[in-house]
Amino acid sequence: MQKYSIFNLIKNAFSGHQKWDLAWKDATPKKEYDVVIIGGGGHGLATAYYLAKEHNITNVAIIEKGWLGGGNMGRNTTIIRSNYMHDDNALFSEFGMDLWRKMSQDLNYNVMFSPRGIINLAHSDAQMNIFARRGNSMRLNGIDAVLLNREEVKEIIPMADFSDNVRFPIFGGLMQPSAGTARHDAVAWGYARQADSMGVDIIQNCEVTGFDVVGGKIQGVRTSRGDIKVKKIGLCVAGSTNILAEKLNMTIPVETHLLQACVTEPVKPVLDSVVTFGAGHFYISQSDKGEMVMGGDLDGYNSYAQRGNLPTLQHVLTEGIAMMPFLSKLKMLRTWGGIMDMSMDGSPIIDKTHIEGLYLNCGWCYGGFKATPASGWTFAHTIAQDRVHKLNEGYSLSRFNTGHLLDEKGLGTKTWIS
Amino acid sequence: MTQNYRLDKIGLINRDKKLSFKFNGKNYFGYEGDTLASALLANGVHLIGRSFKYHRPRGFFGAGVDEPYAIVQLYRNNETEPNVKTTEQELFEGLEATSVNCWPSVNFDIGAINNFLKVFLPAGFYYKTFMWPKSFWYKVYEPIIRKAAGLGVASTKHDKERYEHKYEYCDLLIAGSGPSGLASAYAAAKNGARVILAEDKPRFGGTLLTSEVNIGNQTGKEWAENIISELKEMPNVIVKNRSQVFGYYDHNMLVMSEKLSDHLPKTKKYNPKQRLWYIRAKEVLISSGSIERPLVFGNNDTPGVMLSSAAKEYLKVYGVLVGKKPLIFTNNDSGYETAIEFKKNGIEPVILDTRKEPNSEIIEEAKNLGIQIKFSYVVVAAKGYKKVNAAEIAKISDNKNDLGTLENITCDCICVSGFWTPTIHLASQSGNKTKFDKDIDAFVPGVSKQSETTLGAANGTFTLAETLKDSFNAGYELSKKITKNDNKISHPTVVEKNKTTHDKFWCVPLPKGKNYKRFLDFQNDVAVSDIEIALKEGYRSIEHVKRYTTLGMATDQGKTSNLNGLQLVSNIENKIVPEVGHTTFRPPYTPVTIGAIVGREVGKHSRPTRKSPMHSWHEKNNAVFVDAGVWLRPRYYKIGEETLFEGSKREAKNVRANVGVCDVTTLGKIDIKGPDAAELLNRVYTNAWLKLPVGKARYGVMLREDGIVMDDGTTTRISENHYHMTTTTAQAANVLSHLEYYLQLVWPELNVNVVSTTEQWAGAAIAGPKSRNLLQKLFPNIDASTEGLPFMGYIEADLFGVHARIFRISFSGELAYEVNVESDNGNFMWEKIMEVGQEFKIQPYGTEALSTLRIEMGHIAGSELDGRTIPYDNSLEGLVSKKKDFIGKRSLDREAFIADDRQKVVGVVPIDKKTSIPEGSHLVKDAMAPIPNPKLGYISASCWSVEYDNPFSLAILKDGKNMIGQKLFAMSPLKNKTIPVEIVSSHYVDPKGERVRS
Amino acid sequence: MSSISALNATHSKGLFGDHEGKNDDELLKVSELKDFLIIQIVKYKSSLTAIENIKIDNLSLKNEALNISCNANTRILWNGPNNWLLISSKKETLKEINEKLLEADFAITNVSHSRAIIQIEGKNTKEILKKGCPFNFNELKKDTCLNSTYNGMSVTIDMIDDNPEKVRIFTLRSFGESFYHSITDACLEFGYKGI
Amino acid sequence: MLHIKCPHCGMRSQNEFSYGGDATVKRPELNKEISDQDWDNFVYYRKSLRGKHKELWQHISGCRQWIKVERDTATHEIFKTVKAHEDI
Repeated sequence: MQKYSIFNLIKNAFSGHQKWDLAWKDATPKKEYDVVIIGGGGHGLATAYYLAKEHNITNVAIIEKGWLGGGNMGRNTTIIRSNYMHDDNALFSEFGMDLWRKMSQDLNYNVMFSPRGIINLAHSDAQMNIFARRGNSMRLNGIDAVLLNREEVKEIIPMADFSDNVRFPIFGGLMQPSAGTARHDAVAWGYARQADSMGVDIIQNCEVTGFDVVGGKIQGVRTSRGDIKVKKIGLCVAGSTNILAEKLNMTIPVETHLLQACVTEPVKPVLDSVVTFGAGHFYISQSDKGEMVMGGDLDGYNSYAQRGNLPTLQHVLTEGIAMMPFLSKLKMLRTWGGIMDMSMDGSPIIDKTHIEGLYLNCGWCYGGFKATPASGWTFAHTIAQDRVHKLNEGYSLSRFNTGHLLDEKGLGTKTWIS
Repeated sequence: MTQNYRLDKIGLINRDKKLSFKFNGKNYFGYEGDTLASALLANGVHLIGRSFKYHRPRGFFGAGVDEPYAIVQLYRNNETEPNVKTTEQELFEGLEATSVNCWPSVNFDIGAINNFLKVFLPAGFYYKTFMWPKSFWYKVYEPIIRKAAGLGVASTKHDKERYEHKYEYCDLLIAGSGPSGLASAYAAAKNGARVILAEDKPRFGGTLLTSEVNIGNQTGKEWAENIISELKEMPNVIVKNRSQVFGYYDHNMLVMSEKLSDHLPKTKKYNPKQRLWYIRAKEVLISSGSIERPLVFGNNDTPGVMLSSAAKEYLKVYGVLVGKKPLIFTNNDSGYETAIEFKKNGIEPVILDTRKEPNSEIIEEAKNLGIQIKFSYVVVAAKGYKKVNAAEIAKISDNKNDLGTLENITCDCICVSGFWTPTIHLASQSGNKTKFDKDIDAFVPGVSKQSETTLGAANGTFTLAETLKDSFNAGYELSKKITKNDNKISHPTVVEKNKTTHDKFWCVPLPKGKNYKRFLDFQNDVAVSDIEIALKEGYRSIEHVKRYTTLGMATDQGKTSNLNGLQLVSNIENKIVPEVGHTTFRPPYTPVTIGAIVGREVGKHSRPTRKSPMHSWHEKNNAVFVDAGVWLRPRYYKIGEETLFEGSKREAKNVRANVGVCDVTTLGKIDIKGPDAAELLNRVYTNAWLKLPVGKARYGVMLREDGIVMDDGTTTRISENHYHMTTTTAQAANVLSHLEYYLQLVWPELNVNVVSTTEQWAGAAIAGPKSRNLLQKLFPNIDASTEGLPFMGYIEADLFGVHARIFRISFSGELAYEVNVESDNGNFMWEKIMEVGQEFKIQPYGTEALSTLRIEMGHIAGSELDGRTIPYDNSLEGLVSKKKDFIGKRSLDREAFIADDRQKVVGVVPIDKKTSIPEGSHLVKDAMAPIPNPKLGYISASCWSVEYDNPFSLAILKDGKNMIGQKLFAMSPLKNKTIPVEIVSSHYVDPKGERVRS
Repeated sequence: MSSISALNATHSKGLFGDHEGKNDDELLKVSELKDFLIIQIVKYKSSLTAIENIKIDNLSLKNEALNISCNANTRILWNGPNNWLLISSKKETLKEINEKLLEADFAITNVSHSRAIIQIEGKNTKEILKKGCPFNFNELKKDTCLNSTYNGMSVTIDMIDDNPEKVRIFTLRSFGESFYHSITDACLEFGYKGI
Repeated sequence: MLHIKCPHCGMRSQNEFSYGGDATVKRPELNKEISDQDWDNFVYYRKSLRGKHKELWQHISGCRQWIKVERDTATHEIFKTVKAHEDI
């Protein structure tokens, strides 16, 4: 594989950039694979990459209904963090942070990981205490966290509302300085390019139509481009998990909901950190291009529409202006929606299933993007070894029966109801 | 002062009103009715800014919403706004604007060095480099890239403007006031329909303002004016200019932004700057017209290259010449219209037509006027850096692959017309499955998903006669369907010149040995070569192409570039355009000010505030307030320079020593009536309710179905079938919905009515050893003894002539009562309590003292009921009935819930009895253990025990019931604290609860 | 005086907003209404009583959306299925209700103190409603009512008159100040008179 | 913004309603023995499919009635709304 570097870029410039290789090949399905990953999103691509890299399993196909990276991978707000309270979430995400830090070099693809820090704003002493609980837990887990007072927040984000004309004054905030953002498309492309180079078949425009399950064991998968024999299938289709589960006669503790996001027109750098509003649902960062990238709450009812309604955005932006009044004069350029796998406790599932050879990766709620490398890594492990890794033990399917729930927000089974 | 490029006799501007303005510090003038673009062009200014990536000079390309790059930083009324389209910004007196994305100036821009490096900066270059050394990306490279990116500068001042919303309903919403909009609006309005006609420009009429047509013996412009003035007079019609319908949402809800003040030097006091309309329409007629497509050739981004229709608009609407030596480059008849206008105004244009031998009335006219026309000719490249000064042209072969000898032609502008792209954005947003129309090389609306119809040019209909016929019909038919009226008006006759077919040609091949950049997306510098690279590297899906190259992702969202991009991809990939498909159209059609989307809910009013009837009293008495949900509650009543700690300690102490009064109005209150009320409570709460006597209150805990505690509170039996439930402040609304859910859906057989009475009653808790004495004085006629009013007793009484409810309940753990009166009397009650309480040394206390009191008593509250705890965690076993079923019971016997080492609420005291333990600290066995250090529990609430005068905390601790007496460490790494602590019972004060019963 | 109404500290009299050079009849009139008897009447699911036979202050209970039965003193607003909100300036009406509506059939709840009430009068009244409430007011006639939301606050809107337009808006008492701001802020553009 | 026909009040905008999830879930009867799996299914497991979805909404700023709505989760088209006690 051609290496990406400044030297190669210059070299190629002299041949008019005509000699670049394909980043990945458009494969046609073979008759049989060792492992088939369903879903060519970030998690699926990462899983295939780590299967090849860590477990030396390369007779792998990724089957994607549309174009790779086209689901939530291509429609998130690119935030990467590990500021979790529950140990299972925290240790999993922090493992992921390490993978993020070396991803560009590992993949030889600049994914523009930018550890610019995330600040969760608090608007009362009670909220400061809740953040302290989380921040202390993070620190005891070896994750960086700083509790900022009002003055310290003001120094980092002076454009937030520190005036008297404010409904929810800023008391302070919890910051994870090593959190940040990355270029989401690049992550998908980078994984695809490396997986492809190690022999993984990336098959786009191929829809799964059914499964062959005999005697409780996976035998194959049926697709719009033919049947494929396979013993192990990794289901990695956040947003469509329920649709595929139905083909397997399974019901999963996940509902499908719509989350919208939007960007403003690009402006010169003004906001260096990722910031979330504590008195509601709103988060913001500024992309390298200068666009303010913003998101918030779900549309609030089950949806597969990939398009949202304006009142939700109105509500989200109301909170945005309440937090940073200067946003009022900027213009909203583009809006989009992604369909989320909302699990019943707000945490994901990476586990084996009752069907032998069928592995499940779903329920990422709002947090799928940042989990990409850790999810791929642990899922690859789970598939390759046929057992969960310690890192994803907490993400079991059985927790909904045993009561070992991972409810970060304390909202229970209705996290997705606004 | 003269304007070199302004004509005297033509245009719709008001020449009686001169307006002065500044651009990049230089003074200019224009006229009322100008846009900033037209005024600058009138002054011969073509250099407006620099492109995003290569910092190439940028001028004007369009004349309206499609403008890809003529954007500026606008200064208005001491405020500034980035990225304002000069083609949309109307001129006003004193307007100031500067270029964006260039430094130090638009004329000399350092960033233009990128233009020389462009061979090294193809699509996706940043993915391939900036990776070494590792830390350099975010320390060195990214900051540089970030600084270079971004267009204008955001002002970080608070926005002082008003923005408002309006919800409106109509039969027909018509988006666009060109010929089809006017005709359909008129036909529908005449047929009695409620019509809203929206036009994004200041002037109505669309293309009728610039085309040479005749409708019913009037010029197009006169006809439009007459129709508009008639529509404006009709009571069933709302006509709005400066109003852009930008989003088509579900259930025929459309959203429109109306700019009321952007064209004025300053917004009139009390008026909104913009108004956002949420319009629910029974039917939608989309008459949004079409946008002219560019032709792609070398250096086609040079200032002076612009759309031929824009040149015509500048001429006819603003009386402005975009050049005096124009070159018209066209593949269809539209270019001829522009050429003819130039010629009529004394300018000699040259037409290059890609077609071989086209013939039509318009071409004939151009020939007859003596205009020089070169058929089968193309512009190969524009010459000039900051402004076009010549063009390299050549003859092109019939198969359009080969160029003849390159020739040079002098010109000062190149007006391009690559035919028309219907504006299908709204139709597509509504869910319409668009289809590719081969005849016009563009997508047009297909099958409608919602009640929407697209007309005229937006539907690919480019003749006026057909457009008017369709539109009159649609207006009539749709209105008839809704109003059932049958007033049909006849179509006017139309005179227009016939046109012939366009040439399926959009991109000029590169001549041998030349490496001109041929741009598709002008703002983002995406050239033909970039798309080629993307495809070569395997980024084949149109979405991949878009993301890899940023095609169509600039502030114009690809209005002029997307279709040409698709053409290119389909050519290279050997697919037909419909197979390539277009990227998704999403709202907004054009960028919308966030302030307008938000409306009036800003600043202090970003969310409502709830206040108790005693709020004014608290304010007058130096209460420091705290947000409790959206309620405001007194946190403490500040005396002198007291801190929160000092004040709340004083208040809490006074409760323990004397008596205090606390405003508890915010607690949720639900009035429950009906023969099955007791049964409902019995199912909702974990404890038994069937035998509660009248006149008695009981504490209850309710769960969610997953077994987690949802809320707690007391409920009192007022009479046989009448209960008064209290909830926490935070959960009040949820609990009411929860009860309604079970009553209406799950147990409809229960005859119970629930209604919130939170606001009906003002509540005051009086607590402390002297509270009985106070109560007796307040209510001399009752028996306040423990026999007369026992713990958890309830009576009604008269408070100086005001009806009151008295509950003997306690949250503070002291002897306490809660008095409720109807809200109008709340302040009266409060003042009486304070007045009569003087002799008992009463003091009001806030939530902080309340919190201290409950913590040291071990009463659980929100910080222990955090949505993750079950009753057992909170030592509420005694309240969980074994005998009966209730909501959530079945979940309580899950493995994790009954584990032996399940967490439990405990008390925590620092060993030194001095160091306060910060809330949110975690309990660990070994403070020096390596990371990750296992956490056994966390501090949920801390206080300074006023009873024992030392710190005390509550914690939720793993295996809590076996940990009493153990020594652990409370760690708060955030605050750099490690505090040795001892675990004690959570009931720190009065563990037997004797005081409340005293 | 012991009694303090919901908007006592909030409502101010005088001319506000863009009122200069406008006639009195061009201005909106904003006032606080108080001292009403407000009773929620709900018929139990199990009750077999025929509401047709019941008259309160000579008014009947009609089970029909948007419906109001009214006379000069009392207005009975449809509030939901078998659910009404009775608003009366005659306090004695409560006695009549308690006599005529049996406890076994009806849940009667006094909520007189739980609402803040603003009356708006003037030709732009519907414009004010449209600035915050998503309901279609174009065809809403005199003597109809509805529950909805205004800038995120739940409201009951009672159309008292349509020429000139006059409405009473009820919201929960604790929201009174925010709601009053929301309404009067919407009036600024037209100019209003606090009375 | 959705436009939902409240079977009691008529066509109303979505902002008057709050969402209540899957309407096909039946709470197990009180005091009735059921298996762990059936209980967990009731609490946590939902089909949540693409297409027609029967769901609950409460007309919270209207008549406060819970209603049942049949809606397409892909297009948001509403086919039918009924009262709480009616089958959908």
